[in-house]
Amino acid sequence: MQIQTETRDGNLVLSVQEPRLDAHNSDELKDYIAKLLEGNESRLVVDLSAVRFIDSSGLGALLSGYKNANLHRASLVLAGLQPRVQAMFELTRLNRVFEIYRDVDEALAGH
Amino acid sequence: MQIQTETRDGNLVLSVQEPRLDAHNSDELKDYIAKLLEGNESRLVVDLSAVRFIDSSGLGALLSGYKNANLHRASLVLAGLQPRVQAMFELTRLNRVFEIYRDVDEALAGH
Amino acid sequence: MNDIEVDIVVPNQTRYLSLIGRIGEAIARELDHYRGDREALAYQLNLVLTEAMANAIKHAHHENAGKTVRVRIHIDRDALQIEVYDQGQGFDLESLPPPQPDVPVEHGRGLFLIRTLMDEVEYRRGKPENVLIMRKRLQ
Amino acid sequence: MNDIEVDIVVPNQTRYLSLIGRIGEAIARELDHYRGDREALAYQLNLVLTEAMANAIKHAHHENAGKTVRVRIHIDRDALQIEVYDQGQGFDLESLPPPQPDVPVEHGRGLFLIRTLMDEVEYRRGKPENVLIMRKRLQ
Ligand SMILES: Nc1ncnc2c1ncn2[C@@H]1O[C@H](COP(=O)(O)OP(=O)(O)O)[C@@H](O)[C@H]1O
Ligand SMILES: Nc1ncnc2c1ncn2[C@@H]1O[C@H](COP(=O)(O)OP(=O)(O)O)[C@@H](O)[C@H]1O
Repeated sequence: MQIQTETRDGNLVLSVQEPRLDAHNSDELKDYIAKLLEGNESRLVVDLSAVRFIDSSGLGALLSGYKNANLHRASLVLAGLQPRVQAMFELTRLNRVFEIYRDVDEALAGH
Repeated sequence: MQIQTETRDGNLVLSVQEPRLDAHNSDELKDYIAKLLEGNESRLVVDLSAVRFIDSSGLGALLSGYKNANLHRASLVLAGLQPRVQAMFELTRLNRVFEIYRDVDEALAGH
Repeated sequence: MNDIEVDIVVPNQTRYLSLIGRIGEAIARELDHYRGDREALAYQLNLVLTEAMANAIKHAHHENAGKTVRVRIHIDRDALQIEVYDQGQGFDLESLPPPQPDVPVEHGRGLFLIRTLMDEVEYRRGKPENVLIMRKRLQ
Repeated sequence: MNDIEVDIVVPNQTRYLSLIGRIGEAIARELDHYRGDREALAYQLNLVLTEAMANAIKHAHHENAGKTVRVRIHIDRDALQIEVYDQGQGFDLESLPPPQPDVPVEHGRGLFLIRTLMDEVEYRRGKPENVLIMRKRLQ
């Protein structure tokens, strides 16, 4: 799985460089986020703008990261969702759980 | 089949607005060109820039138009071929038969 | 007779989910008698195929890479039917609890999504195969 | 076992050429053990499927919309094999004249393209079906 990370204004921005987030690669994302949270990160911004397709296990991996972040007194927010990906969050009502920003810049400003 | 026509500098520019030119729609293109040649056209420029895929019957329809144009003392040239479409002309050596221009502007200048 | 049938067998591995999903998208984009939004349908078929096949791979075949999953897609004038076969122990679709949005757990949204996006969903236990049957009306 | 099988039956109508072509493209894009240019392969599979199916529709089934065409795609580690079935009178692949580039006729380039793009091409006459078998090595 291709993931790019970058520190910006004290946030760790994590860009998922995969068109699909599904049962084939979601565990890898989950483990990746878990490992990052063992460091001293306080806020993760997950940039999903390259993701065209997400399934329930992709949603599950992000939710796992979200809960894990809370346990570590950190936070995890989402940015750049394509409209059909956004629709999956709405269908499962996970849009009420996550903080979702239009893009990374807004996620950084919304801090 | 979606075809746009436009007269420019005394040429009739015919833009094929279909991603595929295959055995399903090539007869329509052939008939369309044949009908145009019954008018008083002297030069047809067929703009293929929207065509992503061409099969042997698409090539055949263009060849029919080419020969038909010659019979009517007119001419038919091609413009805007995408690389994989161009490759089909090369594989069948039809690039030696047709005058092929990079885009419509060059086809008009090349007159 | 205007029926289309596509019958696919792939190894029991999650790396083939995207192939099945893509074939579903290809079919959606060519359904010329579908009145709705074809790109939305493409995503939906991609999704329900991915969810159903992932369940067969994980819950029925326990990720055994030597097994196979069979997916059948049948389209007639009125409806599109997807069948995903598994050779597992089976489960009871009707007694699955609905997801509880206020208790966000990581699993258990696959069949909820399938049921939300398709018009009829049924799981038939059988020997040697069980099958999840999903139908969507096209008109 | 890493084989993939896709078996498709569609009405004997040219409007379904694009569906078959798209499925071929979907498969090419997911062949993760293919070393070459996957987008080029996608075009090639789209093309050979389109050519072979158009021949079945026109030359074997004489555009009879009530008939069907069956296409089978089989992938194993080493090769991809496409079979296109028809229930027509059959023909002799080996005695087809090669296209003559200096005499540009409108027809007769379909099998030439298939032969150029695939590694092995064979037409087997049979009852009740004939089949055009096309193989391409993947390594
Ligand atoms: N093909 C299957 N064979 C056996 N059990 C299944 C199958 N599909 C689903 N299940 C059961 O139904 C449950 C709910 O499935 P689903 O809603 O897709 O969520 P998840 O896969 O995330 O658990 C699974 O946890 C599993 O117990
Ligand atoms: N499935 C088939 N059944 C019967 N004849 C066929 C079949 N496929 C090809 N042919 C014969 O082979 C010829 C050459 O086919 P092809 O190279 O595809 O060019 P075209 O279809 O343009 O004629 C056809 O004209 C036809 O006579």
